[in-house]
Amino acid sequence: MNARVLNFLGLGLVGIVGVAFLILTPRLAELDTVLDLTVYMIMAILALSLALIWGYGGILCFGQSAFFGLGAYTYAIAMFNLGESTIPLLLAIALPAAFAALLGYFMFYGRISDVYLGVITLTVTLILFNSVNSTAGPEFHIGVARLGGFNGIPGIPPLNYPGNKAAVIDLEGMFYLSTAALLATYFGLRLLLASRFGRIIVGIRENERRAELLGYDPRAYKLATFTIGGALAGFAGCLFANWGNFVSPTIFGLAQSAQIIIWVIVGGRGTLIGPIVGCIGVQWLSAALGANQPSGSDWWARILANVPLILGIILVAFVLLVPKGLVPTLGEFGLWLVRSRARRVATGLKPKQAEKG
Amino acid sequence: MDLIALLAIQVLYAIASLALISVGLAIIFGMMRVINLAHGEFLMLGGYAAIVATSNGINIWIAILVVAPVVVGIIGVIVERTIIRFLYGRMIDTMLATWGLSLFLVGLTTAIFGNTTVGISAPLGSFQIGAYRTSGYTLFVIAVAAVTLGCIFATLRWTRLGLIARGTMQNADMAAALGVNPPRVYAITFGVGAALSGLAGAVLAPVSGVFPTIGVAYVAKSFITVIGGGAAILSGTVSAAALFGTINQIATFATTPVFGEVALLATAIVLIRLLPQGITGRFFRRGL
Amino acid sequence: MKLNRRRFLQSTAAITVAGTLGSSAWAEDPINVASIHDLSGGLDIYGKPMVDTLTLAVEEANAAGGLLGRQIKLINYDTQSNMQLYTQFAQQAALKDKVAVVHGGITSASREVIRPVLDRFKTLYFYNTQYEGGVCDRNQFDTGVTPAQTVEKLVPYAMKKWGKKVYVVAADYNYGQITSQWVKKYVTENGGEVSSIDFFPLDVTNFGPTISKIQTAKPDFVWSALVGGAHISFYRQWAAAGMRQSIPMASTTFAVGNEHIVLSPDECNGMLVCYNYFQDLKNKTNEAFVAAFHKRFGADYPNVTELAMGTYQGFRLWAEAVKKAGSIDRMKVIEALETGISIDAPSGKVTIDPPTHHCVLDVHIAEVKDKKLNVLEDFAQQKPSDTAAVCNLIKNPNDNQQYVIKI
Amino acid sequence: MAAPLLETRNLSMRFGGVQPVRSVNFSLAEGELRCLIGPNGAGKSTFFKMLTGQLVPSEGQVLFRGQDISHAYAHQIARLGIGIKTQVPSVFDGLSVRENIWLAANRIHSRERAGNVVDEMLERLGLTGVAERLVGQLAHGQRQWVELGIVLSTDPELILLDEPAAGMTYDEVHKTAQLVREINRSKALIVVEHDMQFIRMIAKQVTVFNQGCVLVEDAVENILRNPLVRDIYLGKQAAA
Repeated sequence: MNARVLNFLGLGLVGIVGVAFLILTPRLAELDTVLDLTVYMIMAILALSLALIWGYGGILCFGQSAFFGLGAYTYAIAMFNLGESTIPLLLAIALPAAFAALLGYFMFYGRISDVYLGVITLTVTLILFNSVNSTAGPEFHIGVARLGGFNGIPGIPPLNYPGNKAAVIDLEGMFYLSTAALLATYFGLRLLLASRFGRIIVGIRENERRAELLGYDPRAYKLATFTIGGALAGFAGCLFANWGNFVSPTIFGLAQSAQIIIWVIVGGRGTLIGPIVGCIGVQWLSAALGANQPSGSDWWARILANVPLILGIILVAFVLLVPKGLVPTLGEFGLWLVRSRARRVATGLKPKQAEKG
Repeated sequence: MDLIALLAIQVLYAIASLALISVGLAIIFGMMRVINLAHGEFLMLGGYAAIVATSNGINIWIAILVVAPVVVGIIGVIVERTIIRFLYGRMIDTMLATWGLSLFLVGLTTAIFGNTTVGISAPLGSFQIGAYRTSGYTLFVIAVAAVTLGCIFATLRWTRLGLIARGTMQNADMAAALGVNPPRVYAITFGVGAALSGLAGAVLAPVSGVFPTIGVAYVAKSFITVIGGGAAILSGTVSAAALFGTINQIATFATTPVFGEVALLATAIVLIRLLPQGITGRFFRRGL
Repeated sequence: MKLNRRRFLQSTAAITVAGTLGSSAWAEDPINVASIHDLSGGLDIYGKPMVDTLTLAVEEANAAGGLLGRQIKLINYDTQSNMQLYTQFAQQAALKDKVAVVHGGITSASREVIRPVLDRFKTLYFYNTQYEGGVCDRNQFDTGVTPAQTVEKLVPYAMKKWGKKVYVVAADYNYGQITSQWVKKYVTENGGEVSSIDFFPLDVTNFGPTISKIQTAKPDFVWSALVGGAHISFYRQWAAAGMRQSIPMASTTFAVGNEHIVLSPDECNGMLVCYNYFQDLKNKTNEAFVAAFHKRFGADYPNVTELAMGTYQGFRLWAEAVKKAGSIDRMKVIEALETGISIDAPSGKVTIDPPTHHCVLDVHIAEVKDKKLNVLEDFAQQKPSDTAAVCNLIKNPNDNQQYVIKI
Repeated sequence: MAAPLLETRNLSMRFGGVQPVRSVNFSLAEGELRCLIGPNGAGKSTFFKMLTGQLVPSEGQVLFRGQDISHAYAHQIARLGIGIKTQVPSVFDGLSVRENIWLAANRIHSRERAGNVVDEMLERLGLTGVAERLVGQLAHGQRQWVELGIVLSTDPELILLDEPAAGMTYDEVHKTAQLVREINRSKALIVVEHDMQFIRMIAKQVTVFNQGCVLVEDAVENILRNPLVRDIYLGKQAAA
């Protein structure tokens, strides 16, 4: 019971904070901050997609960037060919989902698990990277859209209000859209996880064999989870292509897929709010470190402004010291505080009772 | 005809280099079930070690064959003691930690050596095959690979460490049963794995040069090779390297490097799908 | 406690003093100038020297009393070879730092990411890298050389020296693709033939099969448009295969990443290159510049690259225009630049070509010799004729795109 | 006599050289309770694995209600109505006791129904007190109960119990025996067990496995008298 109450409180809190953030930010913050936040929101959706399939589905996917990139490219290509964003948006969700379903079928019905899953997904995203990266020549185009190889596709037309080409969504619009999308994704996933389906996939993560012996078919459930994750990642990719109006093959690269995993680890596997926090935190950090580079050759300044170095230390530190991730650990700490508080109160009461007695 | 010969050498070279860059990772994975994502950086450090040594007037052969492995081996032991040992049995966490380590090493080397590519020019000139010339160093790389794998085989087959190693590969508790303390075995194993990676990096330095981010180019390939090969260190690495190397090189020659790469990766996927335990998980199970 | 307070008082005093000094010294707050380059990740080989020369240029300007009596503040962003950060930092520079101009972008990809952002937020943009040409945008100025300025000169020179059959190896992206097309054009125009063009993604390090292919093709010389750290291994493997003696090589990308210093002499001696700037150019301005640069960044600094000089000259041109306009207002500066401003730069006279916003500048052909680049021949004041063929911003100032020039 | 509920026809399992189960012909009637005994490595657990689809037999068939299930997937067999409690309790350690049971009940009951079923089951197994605890934190005995609860909640026709009394205190053993008998009123069971007292408490018919074959099959009292069994089995135990 108590847990449930806390749970609802938590949900409510997230809701309120989220909406407040959505409404207030553009009024209070500078435009460039709003723009940065927009991309963080978008990436947070990507983080959630992995949070679902890894944190809850127990599927270690090293190639989440594959679906992200597919979404972005699909949107870009469809947009150049169609010019009206409704269908491209839908395609950018459907195609990665379909691809995920295909790949998932290939893997789960082939009984491939843990590390091997990791390798296959990683390999897939590398294949995409290599292939797309070598499409610089003019002969590579889909409809009117040049694939552009290493340079990628610049100047992607932004989303417009469904049906009306002219009514393009502006920068603030993008912020509202992304933030709303993130909130929707978050609560959507909460619902999903509270449903039969959600509890079952968690069960399968906990003990696949047992779930099987109870009559659940793990392959089907994993496939479904993986597909949903792919769709979400694709959606994030579409928004990303909108935010920067460009997409390039690095979106499929090792660095990108690795980054997603860091977000989830830092934030906390098996939570939803964690990966969001991790994602925003890590991105903000690497942006902050990248800005204001020391324009000199001072060794120590260089070390401190050395982004990979800092990120590396953070990652190692987290795995060693905060293996559960930020949010769960803080949660436990909070509970501990409450408990010890309660204990103190209880012990404080005793003597009084003694006097009474 | 002589083109065939040349191609043959290049295929051999591809296999050799793939085996070289993978074997360190394979040992660590095969014996400790640890996937070391800083592997690429170990190779990179090997390269730097060799280059720094030569630029300080040490003979190039000593730099490549002795200095590099020793230096990286020591680094490996330090890493094992300070990070890996806290994470045994937590495969995923180890991957993440080592991957953080790789970022760290990249950052550090950049800060120390700067970003410009450095390298040593390949010794041993070149030789003629019919109408073609090719680098003598290619043959050297092949030789080193052969010798290295030979040594590993000998060690596993005939030495006590090898016995323990095979024991640990069969089941992890066995080492303990053999009355050795696993921590030491693990530290040594990791050191040896790192040393071999250092050697590989140094050997390849004259061919591909060295820069802080070169590890990325290696790690995915060796990762895939090792998993494709399966648990058995030698037979696994060799068979996978042979398969991937051949396909990669021939595809490259027939078309472009990109398709070579893609062909390699595609093969890997099919392989893992068909043999989820890797080649050696299916065939020569008792292999080393 | 007491001691602490005393400390505190002292420090605050110090601060106020400094403050008053500061405020009294400069009537207005500094002019912000943004640098957006890759200082880590795969492309930092190019980014680092660019930022260093830019730093020097800014410091020189400040030492000379700044611009319009205001100091210049260089805001330095590291994009970590990550496209997303290019967008973010361009936005920050434009909206948060309210910079007067952005100098940055290395690959064409990064430029095409920055360009629309700076257009949207009305911030002047200098792209200082040698590139494939064709960008036509009134908000952007390009101080790097384009194929028509270098390739056109180097191709006939090399063909006269070595022969008519050329084999092209190029990096597989816009620059490599387009440059190799220009090479093909000029080779055929000079009555030669291109036996094959091979493209390589930027992370390829194994060139064995290609080298065999080249041997089967037996060209008179190889044209390299390879780019980046990984591709250096081509020259190594080429030399190791003993090809350097038998088949010579020409390039308009070699040495931009200091390849000629990284490689040993017997791996690249005799190679021909063609650029706007070489550190050993013999002229007063350049000698002064090199001296100043070494004073600032150490005499052991490997080499001031083409791109680094492009950046230096880019800043100088902008500064000149600001002086002329007497303001840092974007349109005023653009108009000043469009009067065809020119400076006496280390590479010689550099002039803005108003219709294209590219530069008219000297180019030189040099030969690699023992880690140095020895200039063999000079070509004064080359026009960006390729871009000029498609772009005229004076006639149609609202044009805004990168043309793919019909070859 | 009615058609058997479960039947195996010369069922065999082979791993490379070893053959833990050799052409076993076994038959179980509706509602029967059968005990399976035999020394370690006699092939009992392998036998169970083949019945539940965790292993695919190398030869022979498994018939459940006359239907050949020897190549069916584990989850399909479970849906046909065979439940198993494994030797080492296999439960969802990361979830609460309630969630564990719910996951089982949920498969056959509607959402609202499942809730009640769970409560009843918790009540029946005396787990109500620890309903919200994580199973991972429970003592071995309790984990055994939880797994039993999971199996029962899927309401199978046939229940396989692999050493249900292992590592239990004397009265826990009693409780288990009671429960088994109670279950047997409505369901058929096959119980693998070493504990002879436990077997006396529950069994009528006993099948003795040895080296992968059925050695004898007889009423419990005869089995206990059978000298052969004593040698290969009790003898070993006594020695051990």
